[in-house]
Amino acid sequence: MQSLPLNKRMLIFVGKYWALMFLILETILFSFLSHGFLTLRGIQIIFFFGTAIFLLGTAETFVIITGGIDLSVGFIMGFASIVSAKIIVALANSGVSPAWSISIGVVLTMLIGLIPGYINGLLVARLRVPPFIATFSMLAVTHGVSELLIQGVPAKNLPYLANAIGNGYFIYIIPGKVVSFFNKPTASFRGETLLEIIPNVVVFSFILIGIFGFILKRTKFGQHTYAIGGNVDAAIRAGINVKRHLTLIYVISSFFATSAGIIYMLKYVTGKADAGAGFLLDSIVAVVIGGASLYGGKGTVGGTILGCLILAVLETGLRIMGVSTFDKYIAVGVILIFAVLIDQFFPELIHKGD
Amino acid sequence: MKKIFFVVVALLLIAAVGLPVFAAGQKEEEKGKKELTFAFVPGIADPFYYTMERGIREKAKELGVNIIVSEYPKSWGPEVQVPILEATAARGNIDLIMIAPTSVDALIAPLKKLYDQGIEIITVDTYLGDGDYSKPSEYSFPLAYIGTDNELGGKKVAEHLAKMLGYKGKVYINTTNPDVSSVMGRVKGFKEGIAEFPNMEVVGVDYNLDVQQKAQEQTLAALQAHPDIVGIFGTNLYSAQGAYQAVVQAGLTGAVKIASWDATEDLINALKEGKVDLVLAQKPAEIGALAVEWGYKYFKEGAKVPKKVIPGFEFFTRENVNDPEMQKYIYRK
Amino acid sequence: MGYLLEVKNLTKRFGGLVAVNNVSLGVNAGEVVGLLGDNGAGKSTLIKMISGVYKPDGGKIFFQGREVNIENPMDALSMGIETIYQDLALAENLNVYSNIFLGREKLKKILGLIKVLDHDYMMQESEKVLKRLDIQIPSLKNKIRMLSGGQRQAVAISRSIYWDAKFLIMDEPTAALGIAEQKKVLDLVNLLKSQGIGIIIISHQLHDVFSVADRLVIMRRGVKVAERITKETNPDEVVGLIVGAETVEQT
Amino acid sequence: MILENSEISGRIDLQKKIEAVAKYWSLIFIALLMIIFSFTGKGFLSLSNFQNIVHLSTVFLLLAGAETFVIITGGIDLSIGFIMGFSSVFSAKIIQVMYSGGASEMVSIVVGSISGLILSLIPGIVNGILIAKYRVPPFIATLGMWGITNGITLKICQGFPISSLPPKLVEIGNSYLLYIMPHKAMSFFRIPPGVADENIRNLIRIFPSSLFFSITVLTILWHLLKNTKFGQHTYAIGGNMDAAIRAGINVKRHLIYIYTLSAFLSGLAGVFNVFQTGIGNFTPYNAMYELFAIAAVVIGGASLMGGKGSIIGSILGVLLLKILENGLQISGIEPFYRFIAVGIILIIAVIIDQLFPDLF
Repeated sequence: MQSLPLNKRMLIFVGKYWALMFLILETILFSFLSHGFLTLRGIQIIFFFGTAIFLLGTAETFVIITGGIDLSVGFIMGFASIVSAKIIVALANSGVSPAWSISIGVVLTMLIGLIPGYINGLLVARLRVPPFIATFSMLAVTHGVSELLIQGVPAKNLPYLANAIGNGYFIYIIPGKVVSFFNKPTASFRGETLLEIIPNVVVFSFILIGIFGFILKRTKFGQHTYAIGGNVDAAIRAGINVKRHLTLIYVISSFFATSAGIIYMLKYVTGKADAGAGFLLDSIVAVVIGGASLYGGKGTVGGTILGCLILAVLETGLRIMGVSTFDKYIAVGVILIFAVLIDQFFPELIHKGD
Repeated sequence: MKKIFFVVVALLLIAAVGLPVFAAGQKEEEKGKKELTFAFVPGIADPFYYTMERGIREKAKELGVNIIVSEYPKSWGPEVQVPILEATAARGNIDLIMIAPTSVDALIAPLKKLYDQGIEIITVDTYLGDGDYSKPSEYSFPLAYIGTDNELGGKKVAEHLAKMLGYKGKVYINTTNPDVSSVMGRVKGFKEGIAEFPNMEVVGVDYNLDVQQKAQEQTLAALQAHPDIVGIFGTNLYSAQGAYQAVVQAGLTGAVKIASWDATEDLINALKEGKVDLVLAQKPAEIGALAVEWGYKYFKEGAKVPKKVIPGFEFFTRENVNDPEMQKYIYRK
Repeated sequence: MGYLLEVKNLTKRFGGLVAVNNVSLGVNAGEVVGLLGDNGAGKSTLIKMISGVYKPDGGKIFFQGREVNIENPMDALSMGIETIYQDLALAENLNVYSNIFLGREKLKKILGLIKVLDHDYMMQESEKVLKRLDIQIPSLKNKIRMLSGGQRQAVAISRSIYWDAKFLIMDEPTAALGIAEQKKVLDLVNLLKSQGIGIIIISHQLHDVFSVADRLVIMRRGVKVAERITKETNPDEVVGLIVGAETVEQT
Repeated sequence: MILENSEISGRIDLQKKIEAVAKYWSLIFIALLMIIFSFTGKGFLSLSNFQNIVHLSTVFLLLAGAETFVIITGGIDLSIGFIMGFSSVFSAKIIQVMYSGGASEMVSIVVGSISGLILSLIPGIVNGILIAKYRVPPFIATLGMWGITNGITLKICQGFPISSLPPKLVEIGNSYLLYIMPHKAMSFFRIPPGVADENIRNLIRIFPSSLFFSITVLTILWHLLKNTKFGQHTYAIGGNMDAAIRAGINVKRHLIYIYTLSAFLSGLAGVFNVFQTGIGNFTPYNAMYELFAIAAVVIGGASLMGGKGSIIGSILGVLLLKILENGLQISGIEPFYRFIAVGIILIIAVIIDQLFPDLF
């Protein structure tokens, strides 16, 4: 047993940290080569529009660690955007103040949004329906119900306050003149430099993601999640209530999808059935890039966020640079496959490094 | 060995992503400072907007305006379009954005923000709010809306189709998606148009969500449920293509008249072959060109831009389809 | 009476198939009972009912003289009935001490209210129990995936020992092991027996069973067909009972 | 004792009956749907409507056939929808170039279709190599291929459907075996001469050529899966990969074949689509063909864990979904209910599968 030669150690390093290295390299490249990328604005664009896949990615992380998959998150997100919009509009129209309508609407939607997840959980855990099918059915059902609720036309006429929260920032600065919090300085005029720092929705998302990242990493609940993904039998025999745990996992997934839907409603002041449809695959891809395995037992919220950032930086960077749309599809496909190939080639090295 | 190979591949991949970036970056360095730069943000990847891009590029070349075309959104909706809009705007140095908003209200805030930064906005094809920017409102900030009068178009299609059918019989509408304002205008106009003829009736409206195969299935089902349908209106290219293919498949070519909106090559060929009877051609290239032209005039001459510019449309029929004059209205890149 | 664990008339059906039919047996403290039978004889089903994986369709289970109701694995574990399965039931993606504590993780509070896993404690305790059983594993932070078969078996045993097992069920504990490792496991069994633990051991390796078991229970087609004191029988008779030759002769 | 026996046998009889219902539930469901729709939908119960349904199902039957093989091995192929668009656009482009370059209709059609089919093998081979040799999870490998084929397709056609193809294409694609004009004329393969526009509604068409085509392909697939070593190995791999390896099956090569076959069938669907529509269609982003095919295969009794599934089951799955869709359309029910119905049917399918694990 000799100590590993230098090139082997380098390989271990690359294998373990390739995603982080990729993100750094990507960021460096784009900041040199695409104008306006490495600016306050460019970075905030990445995070602001990333919220959807950050949240859905976190949802998928929990599910994928247990060896499942949740295809319904995109349409649960749309469902939540519609339900919240409907409730808020109804309340606002009946004379409730915008602030109260929004608060009540958000809380109610958070509760209603758990239902599809609970059903998913029952189907998967109690009736042993494969997660792919259970959640795919839920995708179809939530899609149908959402469209019925709005009859195909996006819900609108939300109070202006929703817009102000969804597109608002924590801090506004007019250099040398005014600093204000939460509200845009009234003194600003068109064409003047106005620095907007830290979007509200990003803060909200990261608080949620942080809490659940902590739960996964540090608590008994998290430990059991990994155990179920690693070996269900072992988990059952160790006395873990696997059925209840799995049900909870799908409820958590639904909870994150609902949060994403509410953020959508605040950001775009509409409720739309397919609001999250386009983010589903991205979020699964991000989880996989982040080191999770679709066979279960592996993955972290941190890794997922890293994966999301790789995708978001790539998308935004290519967009700011103006690479053609068609080339982008190809690039994303290649990078995805490559990401998994690396994982396949370094497994033993990565584990030794643990 | 394999692992080293993969590291090499990794580096190559990064280089492959990087090189076009270099090229693009350098191009931008060369650009002069005093030229105008307009950006175009389409609504969805489809031939209508590709044709509009062509009109924009031709006019911009003529006037010496720089054009940035954003990524084409892969589906219809603010969640896809707004990130593209913001990323395009982040390139900086943009004087004017020509955009087809994918939502009448969701796009107000992001566009207003860009407007506040000093960028002018022209909405093309679709609009914000109710499309009337002349009265004071939170969405009255764009310079102009340039697009087809969809209701009028729908009405005209109804008149033409009614005439072909001898002002009697049942007609059916296949359309895309109830959340696209322009397309819903066409349906509304068409229904109003048909309502003027007492012996005519609209027997159904189906939404195909921009999937041609679905349009075909729906039309066949409609023909089955109402065997006496004599006319069909397809409100955009996917609807119209699906509808006429359904009629071809049902073997009813000629017995069922088809009016279609959007002049793709396929629909024009179908018109020539007798499978389609009427094609309304919007003028996407002209819409694009007008947007560039008005923007240019606004910046260079201080011209006052009309809040609404309606470029009109043309009808292709079997009689005029081969006219050399008409060929420019066919959608091409 | 007096048995540490006793089952009476246990029955389990799967659809039309009766996997375990009216089986009764008892095990004293500090006694090793070998459970023998051919494949499909119902051995595994029987022990799974004791360990709470299956719910019996009929019959009673007594533990420490009292009738008990074992609804799920947690019930069995909380009484001190531990099971080591043939497939070991370890989560391969977790490390050694996490597996020892799986399902019964030690928690600590941070900031006075949030309960989190106490990794240090679990690590130290695991080291202690491994030391007590004289088991060597390079690092307790290694994932199970990287351990050898014998090491895994050792982890599974130390896991049950740590939890103060009063009763231990071992399903084929030596099947996948090398000679040296087999001996080590049998030594462990004797060590546990001397500490007053009741043990049921299932094995196809008659040699192993004869070397550790005090009593033998033989099952065939879901029915208990014989019970023998190990010293009063021999492998040939037992094989005959397992395959059913004796009964054929009798009829 | 005797009483008990008869009780048991009665129970077994009942169980057998229930199992029979469970086994043929999709068939029973189809029958139920047909009865309901023939009351609610005017024109549902007619020859022409069923011919429409099977004609429009052709593409989906091929895609479901492709997915059946993949799912039996325990994999999944998300790229089929876009490989279909890829081959459709590619073959149409070649036909278009040759046709406008002066080649005869038939030559350009044949050359174009064949090259489209051959090209569609490439993404399949790549999928297979990634999955079999490099152990990339099928979900990821085929998702990557989804992006790549979509990008390439759009680059070729620049976002426009490929048109100006020979009119013969649509004639072949939409032809029927037999045309009958009541009391007047009858002809094979083409509309009888002299049928004027006004009378065309009375023309009876029997047996669409597309049905002939799909029956041929599906019979071959059925035979391949049911009666050959290849099919047997496919099940073996899905049932227990290790056992298959130990039994000496070259699993890697087999998996590469499976994904290539899947791509080939998707390519075939793409080429057929050109015949059906007369244009080269790229696959729209929100068409979700692959999810439809997977749903049909699962309704047909396959398990995503692998080892189970059949061509006939998948055919029934496709027909069930298509009849449902068609019936709801004809009955004038809002399309939104359709999504809900599909979801619920899927769940029924899987729960039945769970309750009766040894049926299919």
